Amino acid sequence: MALKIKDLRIYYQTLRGDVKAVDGISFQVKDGEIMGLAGESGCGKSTLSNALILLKPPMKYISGEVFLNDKKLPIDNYEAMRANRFRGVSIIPQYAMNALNPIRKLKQIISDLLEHHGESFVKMRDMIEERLKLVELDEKVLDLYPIELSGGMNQRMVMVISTLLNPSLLLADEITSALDVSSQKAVSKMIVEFRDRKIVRSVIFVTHDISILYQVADSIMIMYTGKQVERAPTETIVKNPLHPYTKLLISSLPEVGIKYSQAPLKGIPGRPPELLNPPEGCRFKDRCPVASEKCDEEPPLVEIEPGHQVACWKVGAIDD
Amino acid sequence: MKFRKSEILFFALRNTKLRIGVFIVALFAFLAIFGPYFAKYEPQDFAGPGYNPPSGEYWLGTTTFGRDVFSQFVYGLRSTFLVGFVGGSIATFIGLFVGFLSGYKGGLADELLMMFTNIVLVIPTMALLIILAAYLKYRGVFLESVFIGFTAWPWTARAVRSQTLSLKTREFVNLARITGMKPLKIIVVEILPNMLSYVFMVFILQFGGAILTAATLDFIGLGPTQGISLGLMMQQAVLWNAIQLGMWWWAVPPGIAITAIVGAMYFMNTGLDEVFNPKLREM
Amino acid sequence: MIELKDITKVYSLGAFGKRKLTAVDNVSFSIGEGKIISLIGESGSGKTTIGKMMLKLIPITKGQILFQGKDLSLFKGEKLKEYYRYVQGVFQDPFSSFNPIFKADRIFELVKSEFFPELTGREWQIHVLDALESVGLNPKTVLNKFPHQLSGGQLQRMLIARALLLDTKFLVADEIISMLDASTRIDVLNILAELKKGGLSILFITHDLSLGYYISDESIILYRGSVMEAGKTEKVFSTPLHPYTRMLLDAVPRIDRKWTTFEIPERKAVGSDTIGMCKYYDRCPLATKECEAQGLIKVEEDHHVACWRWNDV
Amino acid sequence: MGKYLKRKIIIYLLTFFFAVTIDWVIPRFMPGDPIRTLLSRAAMRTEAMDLLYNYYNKVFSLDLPLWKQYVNFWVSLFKGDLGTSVYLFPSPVFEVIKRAVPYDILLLVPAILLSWIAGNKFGAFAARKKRLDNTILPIWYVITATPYMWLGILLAWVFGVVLGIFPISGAYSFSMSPSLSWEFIWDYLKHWILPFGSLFIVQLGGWAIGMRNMIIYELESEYSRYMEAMGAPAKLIRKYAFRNAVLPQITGLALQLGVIVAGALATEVVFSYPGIGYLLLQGILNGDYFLIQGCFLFIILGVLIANFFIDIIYVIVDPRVRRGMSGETA
Repeated sequence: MALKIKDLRIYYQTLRGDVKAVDGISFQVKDGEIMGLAGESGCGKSTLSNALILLKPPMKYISGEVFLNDKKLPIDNYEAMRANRFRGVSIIPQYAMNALNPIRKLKQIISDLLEHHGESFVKMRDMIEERLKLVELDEKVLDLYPIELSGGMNQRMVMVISTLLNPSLLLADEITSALDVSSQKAVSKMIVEFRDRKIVRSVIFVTHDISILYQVADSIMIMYTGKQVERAPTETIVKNPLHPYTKLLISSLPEVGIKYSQAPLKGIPGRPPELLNPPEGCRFKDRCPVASEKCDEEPPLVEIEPGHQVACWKVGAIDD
Repeated sequence: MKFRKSEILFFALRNTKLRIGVFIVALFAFLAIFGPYFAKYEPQDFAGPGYNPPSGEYWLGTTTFGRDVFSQFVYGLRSTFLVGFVGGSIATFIGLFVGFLSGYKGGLADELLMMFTNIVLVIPTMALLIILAAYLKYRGVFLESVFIGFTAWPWTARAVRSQTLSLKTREFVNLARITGMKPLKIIVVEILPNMLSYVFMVFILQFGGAILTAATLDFIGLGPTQGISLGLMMQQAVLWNAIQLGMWWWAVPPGIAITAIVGAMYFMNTGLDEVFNPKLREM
Repeated sequence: MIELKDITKVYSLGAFGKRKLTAVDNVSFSIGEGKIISLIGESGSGKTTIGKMMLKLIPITKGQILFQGKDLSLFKGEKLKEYYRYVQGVFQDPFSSFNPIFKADRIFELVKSEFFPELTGREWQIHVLDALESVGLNPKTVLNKFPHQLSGGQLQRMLIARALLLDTKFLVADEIISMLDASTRIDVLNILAELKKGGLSILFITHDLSLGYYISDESIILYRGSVMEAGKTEKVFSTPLHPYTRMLLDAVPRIDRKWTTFEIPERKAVGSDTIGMCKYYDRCPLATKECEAQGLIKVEEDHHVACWRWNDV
Repeated sequence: MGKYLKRKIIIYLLTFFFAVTIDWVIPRFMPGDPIRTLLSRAAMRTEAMDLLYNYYNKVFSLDLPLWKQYVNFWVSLFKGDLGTSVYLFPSPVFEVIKRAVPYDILLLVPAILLSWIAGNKFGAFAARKKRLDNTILPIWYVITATPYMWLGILLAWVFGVVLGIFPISGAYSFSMSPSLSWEFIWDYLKHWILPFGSLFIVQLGGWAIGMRNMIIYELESEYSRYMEAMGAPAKLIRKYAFRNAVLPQITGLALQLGVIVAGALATEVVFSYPGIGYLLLQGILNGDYFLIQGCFLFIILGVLIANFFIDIIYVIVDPRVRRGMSGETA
């Protein structure tokens, strides 16, 4: 099992108190698996992925354990975590287009980053050039400054750098959000290729876009206000979702072939609750069409069938 | 984020740097306003024997010519605050005007204004003031402040311009335009309110800068021909060898006042920066 | 209603505008009453530039825009204000559309003070409540709040409501749902579709083909400033004729069909501006030496394509 | 890069032109007869007065058409003819200033460069720890708020009068004359150290604050965060941030030159140091217009040349400018 997380809680410290951004999350990612992590903005998906590599204030570790390749990952210990970053866990951040110091040559940046993990740019040069080809960059870019590359090229450069040490877990944080369809496809292809070539062992692909996940992910976990509501293989989540939230979310997605004049879609009414003082019980109950008193109690995450977990008292209660 | 205004007030009251800065400035402002009422002599009066160290009669001693240093000091403080306020206001205002115009209009107007700004920026302010001051027969503190204001604006213009450029790309400016609002109104109603905190900080820096410039100007003999100022006091002290004669009470207090006021201003500025900019706040 | 005639936009970059960049290249189309037209393209296709030119936010380099038969360049000063009485826009970023230091409902106040200074507060209040109702907002939840207290979806709806306060006949909707959460975006789209029934014409700018399909009557596919394909939405989507349109359609992530291949023609940072050649030349799998720049060819009623080999496909 | 420098050079030429024009315009367009104004303020003996009146008349040549006066002004400027000093009559102003300039250069260049370097190092160091930062920051603020001349006065009083270690007046002892002997150099250095010290210390505070603010900003940046996520040690991240933070400090140096020069003028006055500042004070006290004018032009020229050097350095260290990506504008 590449990644195993048990009851992880990460809060954000603010003046008015702790925002419970990740509130008791447990899941596993298998070797060779691309897990999609989806949810609306503010659901905690980015906090979760960032906490796995760089947990620092205002993020606060509350509880939980993380195991990578059956070894405990000291995410709450900034210094002990250092050796695990890059080699164990790596990230393609949301801000990848600005992640490289604009006034350092790319080869300088790479060589500095590698050096502190006991590797050498010169020795790895062949491999780096090979990886550059994989993301369709010319090897000449190594002699350029990040400012001389476009945003998209910078992002691909970061994809190469982040995976140079063949990390066990790669976190891809909203990497397709700012792109148009053709670039989305190109970037998705690269992630799948990283996995297929065993450059990375497993991937957590964070996005709000379920239709991208349908293309690339093996399984999908849906988060809502700091909690996981459903986790299942991709086909199941998209074709047979069980949680009311997942159902509504999927059914609100427009596709080519659906027109308003023929079949108008519906969104989910209301807004997610504030995470400063989330309501007791199920956090979706206020927006849920099938909520009842039972939902004032927090629904446990139940395994309905192998690999399919849902946190809802009413599983199966609404019909399509 | 919900309680934005009260949050800023909360941080403002809690910020130590801001509190210390305001306290020091207020202390000297108090002295400048009420000090002259306590002074027993006019600043240029011959109050008594010269070379007197501080005593109950002459709180800060007397000069070589027997003038009362305390009287000079409190009246000088007034000039200092006047220079800071007038010079700082003028520089801030011109800087804002040029910066907004240049940033909002863009194009050729921007090119020309920035070229002019850069020219004024490179010419040492002091050199310009030297030439101007050398030809004026009578100079008062007020006129000096105006000169300082007219030469100190370029960095503000540049800073305001770049802020305007970034605000201009925000959609609410476009929204104001398709509401049929005129450029000047958009600047005043939409852009300026967003920069009030910044403008306030600029004013504080210009205030302090004007005080320092005036002190230097006075010191090299280009200060007011009438009236007294802290810079003039220092100039007199040096000219009449106060240092060699060990008359520290003459040479030291004016410098302490300037350093404390300007330093406190800078301190306030950093404090405000922390209040307005959440990234810099101490948790 | 509104018509674009050979619109070109050239940006001047660098010091004293020495570098030129053609963002929009000879684009013509028109939008009839009560129609929604989708303007679809990748980033850098010039779609936003066209929207901004129609709102007179940036000047046109060449060509003409006619609104109800009148040349847009004639609208100046008070006349321009009259133009904005009928032509309005909603932009991509809801949070940036509101001045963060004022309450969100100030956008309504500004409309009143600029266009309806004669109305009393109470009369105006009725208008505002009406407008909010037609975009499905509860006045209690959105009035008297700061922008950061509202969601992106609520803000975008308020902006649509703002346009309704005027006698808006034509609305430019520039990527208005791309920054919204999946659960709320569809509701905003539905509002646009409802307003269209009331006679509003809309230019719907998007890079998301499925959204374009969902809502629009006609679609225009834009690539690097030029129209590649245009026509009735159903025709463009069901029988795409331009290789570029087909590539885009294949790249759309769908939840009913997986990508058959991950391959995609690479996009160069700077396209081959070989003079006189088709703009899609360097990425096109079917390109031949004869692929010169091509005007729109009418293939059938309501379907035009800028590719001379459309029939070979 | 060529474009960047070309643009700068145009600005500098325009600036010089502008400055010289101001220098020409002001006496002519001030109310009253400029020559009378000047003479009335020149403190001197009557026999010199007549001589001077004729001289001024010739130089100002107010009877010529304005454009001709203006052209003549430029012509004599290019000949190095800056007029004759009243205060040191009848030495040509050019000669007087030429004698003063070396003292300025030897005082200013080390003070500016060393304080810049030290300020950047200290500033970056202090920003490392919140506690350290909070204790040191107030000190920087007090230092940078100090008027140059007042620090000079304090240093002179403490080291010159109270402790009596250093001389507090002139560039060398009266008994000496400039030569390249060890004895002279030692004497020179003893006179040099206090003016240098006051210039060095005041500037140090400003640079340290500037670096502190910039490096804190850089350490918050996204590239720093990415390096952190990749497990880079704090030392490397700081090294990267420092390099980025230094760039605006270089620009800042160019912007500050004018203020520094003003401070240097005042400092020279405190220590009766025979540089341009001291000359200027004498010129002002004695109503020596040509001397003032000459000092003005020299100061501007010096600042422009220094600005140009800084620009060249900037082009070398910032790839954005070097590779023709805008970066710093104008």
